[in-house]
Amino acid sequence: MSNLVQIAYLISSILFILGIKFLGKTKDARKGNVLSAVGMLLAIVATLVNLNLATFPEMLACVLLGGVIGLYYARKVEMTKIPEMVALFNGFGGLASFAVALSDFFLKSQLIEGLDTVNLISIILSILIGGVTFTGSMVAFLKLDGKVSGQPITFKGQHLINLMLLIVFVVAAVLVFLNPGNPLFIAVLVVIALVLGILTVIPIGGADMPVVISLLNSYSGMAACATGFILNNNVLIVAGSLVGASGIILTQIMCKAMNRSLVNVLLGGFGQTVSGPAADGPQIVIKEVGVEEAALLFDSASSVIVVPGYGMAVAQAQHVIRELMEQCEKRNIDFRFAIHPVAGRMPGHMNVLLAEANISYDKLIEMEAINDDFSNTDLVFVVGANDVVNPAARTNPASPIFGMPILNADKARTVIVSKRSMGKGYAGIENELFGYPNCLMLFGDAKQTITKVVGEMKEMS
Amino acid sequence: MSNLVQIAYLISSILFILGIKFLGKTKDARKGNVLSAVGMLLAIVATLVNLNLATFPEMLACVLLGGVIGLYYARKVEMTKIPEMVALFNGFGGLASFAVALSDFFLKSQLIEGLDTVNLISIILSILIGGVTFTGSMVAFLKLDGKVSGQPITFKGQHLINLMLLIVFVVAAVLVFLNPGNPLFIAVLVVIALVLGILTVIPIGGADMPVVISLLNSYSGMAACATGFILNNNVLIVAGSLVGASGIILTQIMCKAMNRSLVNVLLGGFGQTVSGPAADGPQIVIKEVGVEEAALLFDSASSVIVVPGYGMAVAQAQHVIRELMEQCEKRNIDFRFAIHPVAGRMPGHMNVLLAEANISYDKLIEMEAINDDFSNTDLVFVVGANDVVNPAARTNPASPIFGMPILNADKARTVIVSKRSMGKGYAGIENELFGYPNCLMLFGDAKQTITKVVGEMKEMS
Amino acid sequence: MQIGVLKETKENERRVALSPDVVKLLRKKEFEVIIESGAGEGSYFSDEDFKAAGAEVGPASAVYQADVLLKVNLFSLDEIARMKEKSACISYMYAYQFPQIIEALNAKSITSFSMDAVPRISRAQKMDALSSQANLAGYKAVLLGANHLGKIFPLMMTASGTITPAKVLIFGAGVAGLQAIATAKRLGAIVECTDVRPETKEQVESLGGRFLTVEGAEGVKVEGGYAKEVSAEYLEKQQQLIRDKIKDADLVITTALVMGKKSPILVTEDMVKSMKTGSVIVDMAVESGGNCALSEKNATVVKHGVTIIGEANLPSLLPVNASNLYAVNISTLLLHLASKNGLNLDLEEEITKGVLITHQGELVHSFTKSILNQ
Amino acid sequence: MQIGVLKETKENERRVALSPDVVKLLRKKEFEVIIESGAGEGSYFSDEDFKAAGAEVGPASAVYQADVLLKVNLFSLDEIARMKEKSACISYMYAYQFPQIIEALNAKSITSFSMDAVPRISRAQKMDALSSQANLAGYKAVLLGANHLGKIFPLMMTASGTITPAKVLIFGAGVAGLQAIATAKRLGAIVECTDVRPETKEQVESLGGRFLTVEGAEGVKVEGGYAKEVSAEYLEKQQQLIRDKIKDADLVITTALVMGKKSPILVTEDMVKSMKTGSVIVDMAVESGGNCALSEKNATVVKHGVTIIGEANLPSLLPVNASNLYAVNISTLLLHLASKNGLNLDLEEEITKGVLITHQGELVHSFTKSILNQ
Amino acid sequence: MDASALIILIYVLVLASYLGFELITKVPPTLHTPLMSGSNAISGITIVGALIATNELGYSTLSKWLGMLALVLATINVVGGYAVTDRMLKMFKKK
Amino acid sequence: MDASALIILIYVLVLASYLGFELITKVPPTLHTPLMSGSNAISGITIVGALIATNELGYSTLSKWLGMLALVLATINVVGGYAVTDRMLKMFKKK
Ligand SMILES: NC(=O)c1ccc[n+]([C@@H]2O[C@H](COP(=O)([O-])OP(=O)(O)OC[C@H]3O[C@@H](n4cnc5c(N)ncnc54)[C@H](OP(=O)(O)O)[C@@H]3O)[C@@H](O)[C@H]2O)c1
Ligand SMILES: NC(=O)c1ccc[n+]([C@@H]2O[C@H](COP(=O)([O-])OP(=O)(O)OC[C@H]3O[C@@H](n4cnc5c(N)ncnc54)[C@H](OP(=O)(O)O)[C@@H]3O)[C@@H](O)[C@H]2O)c1
Ligand SMILES: NC(=O)c1ccc[n+]([C@@H]2O[C@H](COP(=O)([O-])OP(=O)(O)OC[C@H]3O[C@@H](n4cnc5c(N)ncnc54)[C@H](O)[C@@H]3O)[C@@H](O)[C@H]2O)c1
Ligand SMILES: NC(=O)c1ccc[n+]([C@@H]2O[C@H](COP(=O)([O-])OP(=O)(O)OC[C@H]3O[C@@H](n4cnc5c(N)ncnc54)[C@H](O)[C@@H]3O)[C@@H](O)[C@H]2O)c1
Repeated sequence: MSNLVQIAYLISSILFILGIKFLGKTKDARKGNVLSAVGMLLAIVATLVNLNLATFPEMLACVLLGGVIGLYYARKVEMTKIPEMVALFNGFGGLASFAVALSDFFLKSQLIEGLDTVNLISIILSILIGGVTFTGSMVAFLKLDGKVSGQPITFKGQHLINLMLLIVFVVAAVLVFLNPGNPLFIAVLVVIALVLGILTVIPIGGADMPVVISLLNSYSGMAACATGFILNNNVLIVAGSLVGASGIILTQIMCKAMNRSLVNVLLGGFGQTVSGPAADGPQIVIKEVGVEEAALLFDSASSVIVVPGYGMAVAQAQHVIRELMEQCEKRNIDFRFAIHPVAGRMPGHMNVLLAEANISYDKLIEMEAINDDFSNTDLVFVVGANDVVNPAARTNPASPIFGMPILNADKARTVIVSKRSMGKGYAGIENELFGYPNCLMLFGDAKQTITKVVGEMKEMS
Repeated sequence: MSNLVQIAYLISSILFILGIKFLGKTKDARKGNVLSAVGMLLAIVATLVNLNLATFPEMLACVLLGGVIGLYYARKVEMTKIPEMVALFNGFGGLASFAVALSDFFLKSQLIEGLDTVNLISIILSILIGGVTFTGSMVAFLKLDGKVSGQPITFKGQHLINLMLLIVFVVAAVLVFLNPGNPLFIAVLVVIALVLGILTVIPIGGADMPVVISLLNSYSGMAACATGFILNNNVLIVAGSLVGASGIILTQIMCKAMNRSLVNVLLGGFGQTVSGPAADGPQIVIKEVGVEEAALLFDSASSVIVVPGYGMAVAQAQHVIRELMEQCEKRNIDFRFAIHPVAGRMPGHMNVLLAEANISYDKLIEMEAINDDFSNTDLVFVVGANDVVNPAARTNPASPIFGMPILNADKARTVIVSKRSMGKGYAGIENELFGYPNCLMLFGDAKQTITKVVGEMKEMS
Repeated sequence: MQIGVLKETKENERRVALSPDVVKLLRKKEFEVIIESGAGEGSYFSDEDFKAAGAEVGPASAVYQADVLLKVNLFSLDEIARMKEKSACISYMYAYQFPQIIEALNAKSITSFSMDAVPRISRAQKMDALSSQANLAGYKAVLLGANHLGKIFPLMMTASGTITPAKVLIFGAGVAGLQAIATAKRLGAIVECTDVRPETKEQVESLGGRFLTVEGAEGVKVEGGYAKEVSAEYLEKQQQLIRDKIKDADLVITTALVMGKKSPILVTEDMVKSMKTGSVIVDMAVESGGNCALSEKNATVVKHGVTIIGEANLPSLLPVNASNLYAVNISTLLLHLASKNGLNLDLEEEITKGVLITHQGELVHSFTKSILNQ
Repeated sequence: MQIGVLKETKENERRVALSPDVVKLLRKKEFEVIIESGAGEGSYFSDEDFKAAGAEVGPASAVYQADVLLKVNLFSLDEIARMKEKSACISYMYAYQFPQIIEALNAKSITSFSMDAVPRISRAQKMDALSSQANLAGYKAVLLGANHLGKIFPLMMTASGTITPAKVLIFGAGVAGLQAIATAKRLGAIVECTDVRPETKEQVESLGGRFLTVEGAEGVKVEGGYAKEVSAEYLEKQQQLIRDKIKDADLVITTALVMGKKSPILVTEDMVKSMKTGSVIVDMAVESGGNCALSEKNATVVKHGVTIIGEANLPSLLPVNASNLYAVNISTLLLHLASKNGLNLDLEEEITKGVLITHQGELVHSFTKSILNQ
Repeated sequence: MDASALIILIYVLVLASYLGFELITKVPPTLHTPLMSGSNAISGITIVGALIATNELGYSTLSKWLGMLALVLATINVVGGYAVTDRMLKMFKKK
Repeated sequence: MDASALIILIYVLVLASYLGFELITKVPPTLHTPLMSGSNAISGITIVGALIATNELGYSTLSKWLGMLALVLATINVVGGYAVTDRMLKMFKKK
């Protein structure tokens, strides 16, 4: 390889590193993606420079074909289907590594010098990881897409079968070593890798899929890394191991955010969505939000209305809400409170508490005065309020609060609701606001969670 | 080099990385130091394995000599002299790299294959960086040790001279390239490198020395790295570049903590200590503390007494002090308030404010009841109080507050005082408590600085 | 439809049933309003204010010609005598206590609505005068008590010594009790509260008060938010708890009501004796018999060194706020019951059913009937 | 040395010069204490309490035999007539207002000390009864005012409408003014304050109040913490500012004193007329002439619809705290002046020089002399 | 490959992996999906391997066909991955 | 040294430097001194170079003398550096 190519590889490795670094920061994420794309282009061009141009037509055809397909799907896919798309692309990446490994195997096994130990180990690893990545990603894709039930599919002896397959794989791998010429053993490896991918993903439930995809993503990085060892190529190793390692960490972070352990996720059978529909009433499907994301939502809002309720009083969260206000005002975010006339348990309950927290009177707006402003508001933060923002009061004549005027929190662009659980309010009825598409639940004691949100915001600035 | 040695080098590289990582965390710092020491030992042993044992006696002698000297000084030095010691050791490290480079130069220039470009460049860099590190560190050592005035020494045309020396260095370096056999040019390089080290450090003032040492430390890493290129040795490169890069970042962090820019420090002439003695009254020499360190002091205390004063009222810091209390109580730190009867500007001023912040009455202790407890208290936090903790009331019959009973804040193990400046209190007199050895000043508006301290504490947990 | 507002005749009553702001609102809905001259004086609303708002101001005789008469307090027999046949009236009534008034109303076939009977459902919150007035009363009780107390509420550490905070003990965490907690707490007192309903614990604590739990708090029936019946055993235990706590209290405020019944005696003479000289009791239940054995209605007495305040009409001491809120309550109810063309009753509707006492010469209110038939 | 405490004779005075706690302290220092029977009643200290603390309790005649007599209020001519020759006495005196008292004291060669003359230096803070009593008065003024006001202080958003917060306007940010700010603020009012001394701005804001600055606030002389002299131009501008602000105020509290002078009139009759009906003024300067033109000493009057409270002795309405603090103040001064063997005066010492009015038949207090010689 | 070359590759592997670990700590959850998608695109670097595998003259060999398959798939991964990540991040900006 | 070997060394250099940057962010100021001292000890890795330089048979050459000088100095740096860092950190624990 020419030195220039090597230097180009070095530069693209650096670009990948910077790309990943930036992707982890809200502000720079897009720049990060561009950087790593430039790194990729550089790596491709450098590779081409070194290659025999005679095969250029085929390569061009392949690249064009792949490029068009990739671009088409990337453009067309609905935003909600992005996880599926990532799974699909990831599977293709895994399959590509798998194919390169096989290709190299067949090529080298025909050459005189043959395959050395490092080559063989790398090829076998590449087949295993690439194969698992491929079929695993496909199953994940089908589950997410709804083509296959999102429910975990479990059966007895599942783990035993996986273990046995692995043992067979190892035996076949040893046989390949001893007899590299025999394609049968390679075929066994191929089949087992593909089957393992399927078996490891089917027992995992729909809600856990993002974690699985992240893990498979990490695998595809490792597969690329193994390919790098096959081809003795640094940029593959750097990029592959970067993705491999960051993917594993990311997987763990995601598990933690879901309060699950990785083992727990992988062993499967737990993946039901969190949701607290009562036995009566309609099924409300909710979206949860974490404190970090909540902090980001505040950070990016330009207007915020807080709707305090009895839960704020119970949690004694008024002081920390004042801190939240200070953080927002530091960012020039318009910050007000919408006081429902019967919020809390006594007339003026919210007033007493907010005054105690030294929140100036002119931030507190009566219901009538603020109700029209909700639709122009980026973010409504409902703190321990329930009945006073329950749309049932407008729509459901059967509900005990029908006819009570409520705060139009649901009209805002985004609503975050801080409460401990799906527990009901004073009136004892379900609140369908919690299931609205623009509503995110921030579960936990209001004081504790908001303290964390404020902490995150302080770090951001 | 045998593969085993290479693997040993790889492992010691990893140990260095982990060592540096752990050194950055309060809890693990000591473990980190041990890890990196083990890495060093491994690297030395691996190197020895590969070497010709015939020279073992000389090597043993050298190592023993160096080891004894190093250990002796490390044991003997007073804790207050550690910065000097680090500077000294660092200079030795630089000189070692410098010597290795020269040695290699003379060795290779006698060999048939001679010096290739990479070798030569590495050697020249090693001489430059190693030389600067050596003499620079020596000057820093002398300044810190008081053997040479700590004051910045500046003269006209300083920067011009440095520039010219650099140009001469480059010219000489080119000449070395053209005529590697001529030791004259090498001699020129050596001299210039050593002189440059002196010239760059003398204009820097005593207070900035820690920054300079950190920078020189980074240089010595780079010198080791250059040596690695000379010897084609990975562990030198990894360790050297780790130290080089982390040293630079550390230098910048330190500059930021001092509110200085690196350029500002290096150009010199600014290095006076901060202190705010008024024109009248005795010179009070104070020690400042930063928010991070203040947070660490809270974190490690087991009992804290807050002494609020009028400044707390002015800053409206009562709410954030309650947060501080929450942080401390989470750590099981005993946390109380000592209320001086005339703190503030009206009877009960502090009571009103602390009640507003919802601090329960039983945390507030009267002066008489708490005054004996100060001597058993780890940390007293004086927030915007001044006269009520002024020891002059006990000792100085001429002072207008003489005879007023005061809070014995000065009796505590450590005192942190939060105020904006060295401004006086109601009585208009100096407070010599601020100059006591156990007293640290945390300057800035009380609300703002305490908010930051609380932020730091939240991050720690 | 013409709405008439009479001047209150009860002694010390400073409220009025409508405020100028609310008159404006009613005028916008095309109701006619006539106010008795001087009716707003006690609340600092002048006749001019009312005129400016669009009301007619006239003598009582003119007001009696209105289709519906509004008052705060119950209409007296004299007043009923001056009312038109088949007209309507709204006020507090506590009808189960006054059978002769019901008879008088029925004799004239007057349709009467009682403000104290508004059902406590979410929809009716804006008409709930009990809540709006109790809220003000809770605030006022603390101020009155604090004013009679020989010490200050907050803790104060001063050069001349430390003043310990006052201890306030509150019975009943209903609307008035909660507001009393909030107000006493604001002023810096240490506040403790007890109630028979266990869910009030959280509410008390949400306001920074300490809740005193009666061990084994079973045997309390709660219905529609009201405490209904309390077992003898419970009362016994409660008494013990109170006995322990009341000795240290500086200010005691009692708000315990049981709807339709005489209020329970929570503070006995013995307990009063055990209290510190100079301490104060505000008995907010004095109207319905009192929670303190020694309290006297509409009088402040000192017994065993303890000042006992039996002010029966606390909201009237905050006439501006009280009238403003009452006016909103009564007008909201009125708008629910009537259009500009006259009453428009749906006898099956929950609120109407709740507030309607007499109609077409008959007592129709079931709760009142049930009490009177006992 | 025997200390005697007389029962206060001034009307409505409920304080007493010593408290049982302080008696205990004096007994520990081997002073003898005799208290007139019933002296502590107004502050809820019984004779038994005093006896338990180690005091003797006896009739007035016995008390007059003591070496030093303590009181809160100035000794009257009658009382002086009953005092021993060459004995000593401590109380509030405002001696420059009462030359005939000085003569009477001198006639009997009584050594007298005035509590209102304690210098305001750090060392003397524990003897500073002006501060300790003003502090209580500031709290009480707000409570009195709030109690007379027809509305509540805090903002409240309720189902029956929003109650806007009360506006409180305070004149003078001395000790009383600051405590009034704190108390009104606690209760939820919007508080504004004005003072001639510019440094009070920061102090007012430190308590959450808004400071009203008089533009061009020069021409104010401040001496030893007291406002001394205010230029006519300044007063003019201040008047204008007040005129603008007072129209919206619900409660006005005036505390502006100028030492040794009649208090400045800050609220004129015109201004009172411009105020809202039902609003309240508490004139805390009424004793020294009043800050409000219409206030009457020791009376609550309603003028132009505004309630004007002229309570001259606010601390006495908080007798428990007031007596406790005053007792600390007076005993600390006494301990400064005397040992158990008798008075022990260092006539050059700052505090002694500050408080000593008459001594050995002569008026020795320079400030009093300077005023009387004018 | 000789062992010393392997060791140096392992150096690179170790350093890059550690760097990967260090880089992804405290990423806010909102960025999980784009980060996943973006790093997924990077893992398409295997395209370099695919190019090399395809670079064999003549059409017949199995390994060449496999290489071409790999090339198509890797290109989809790379192009699609970057494009979809960018779309996602664009959406973020607007918010 | 040939260029491709150099490039691989540069790979190592770049990755290690970046790692160094990443590792030292947000170190609390109390740890500045020990961290400085600890990494100073690591920079004594030049001892490996000194050992190699000393490993020449015979006593006469300049380069050997230089190597020995380097070895003494580097050993001081290493031994002294680690020891003093440890002392410092021990003190921290106690606090
Ligand atoms: N204002 C009055 O005068 C008055 C008087 C009586 C009744 N009411 C009635 O009370 C209701 C008031 O409505 P609202 O929206 O204020 O309250 P709400 O409907 O009672 O809801 C309060 C919510 O707060 C949550 N919560 C409780 N503790 C919490 C904590 N520590 N942290 C976070 N969340 C917590 C609860 O959910 P989780 O359990 O899931 O956390 C609950 O759903 C109305 O129905 C009104 O009619 C009002
Ligand atoms: N309690 C009473 O009744 C009463 C009445 C009148 C007078 N006094 C007198 O007032 C004094 C009270 O003593 P004290 O210790 O409470 O107060 P102090 O001695 O007046 O000192 C207050 C300190 O707070 C600092 N400060 C001001 N604003 C600040 C801010 N925003 N953040 C941080 N610090 C701030 C000031 O220093 P910087 O400017 O450097 O920040 C000042 O030194 C005594 O001398 C007492 O005699 C008391
Ligand atoms: N949903 C609504 O619209 C609405 C509106 C207003 C009030 N409410 C609720 O109605 C309830 C009653 O409010 P209220 O203020 O009219 O109550 P109330 O005036 O009838 O009684 C006052 C309090 O005294 C308590 N009490 C009774 N007997 C007692 C005893 N022996 N010892 C101690 N305490 C005793 C009661 O439990 C009650 O809390 C409250 O919970 C209130 O929140 C609901
Ligand atoms: N250092 C100490 O020991 C100590 C002790 C107590 C008080 N002080 C200080 O003494 C000062 C006086 O306190 P005080 O309460 O006895 O004062 P005061 O009772 O004499 O006067 C009350 C306030 O009225 C203000 N005032 C006077 N004329 C005015 C006018 N025309 N308009 C508006 N305001 C006017 C004064 O400035 C003062 O703030 C305060 O600053 C207090 O902090 C100091």
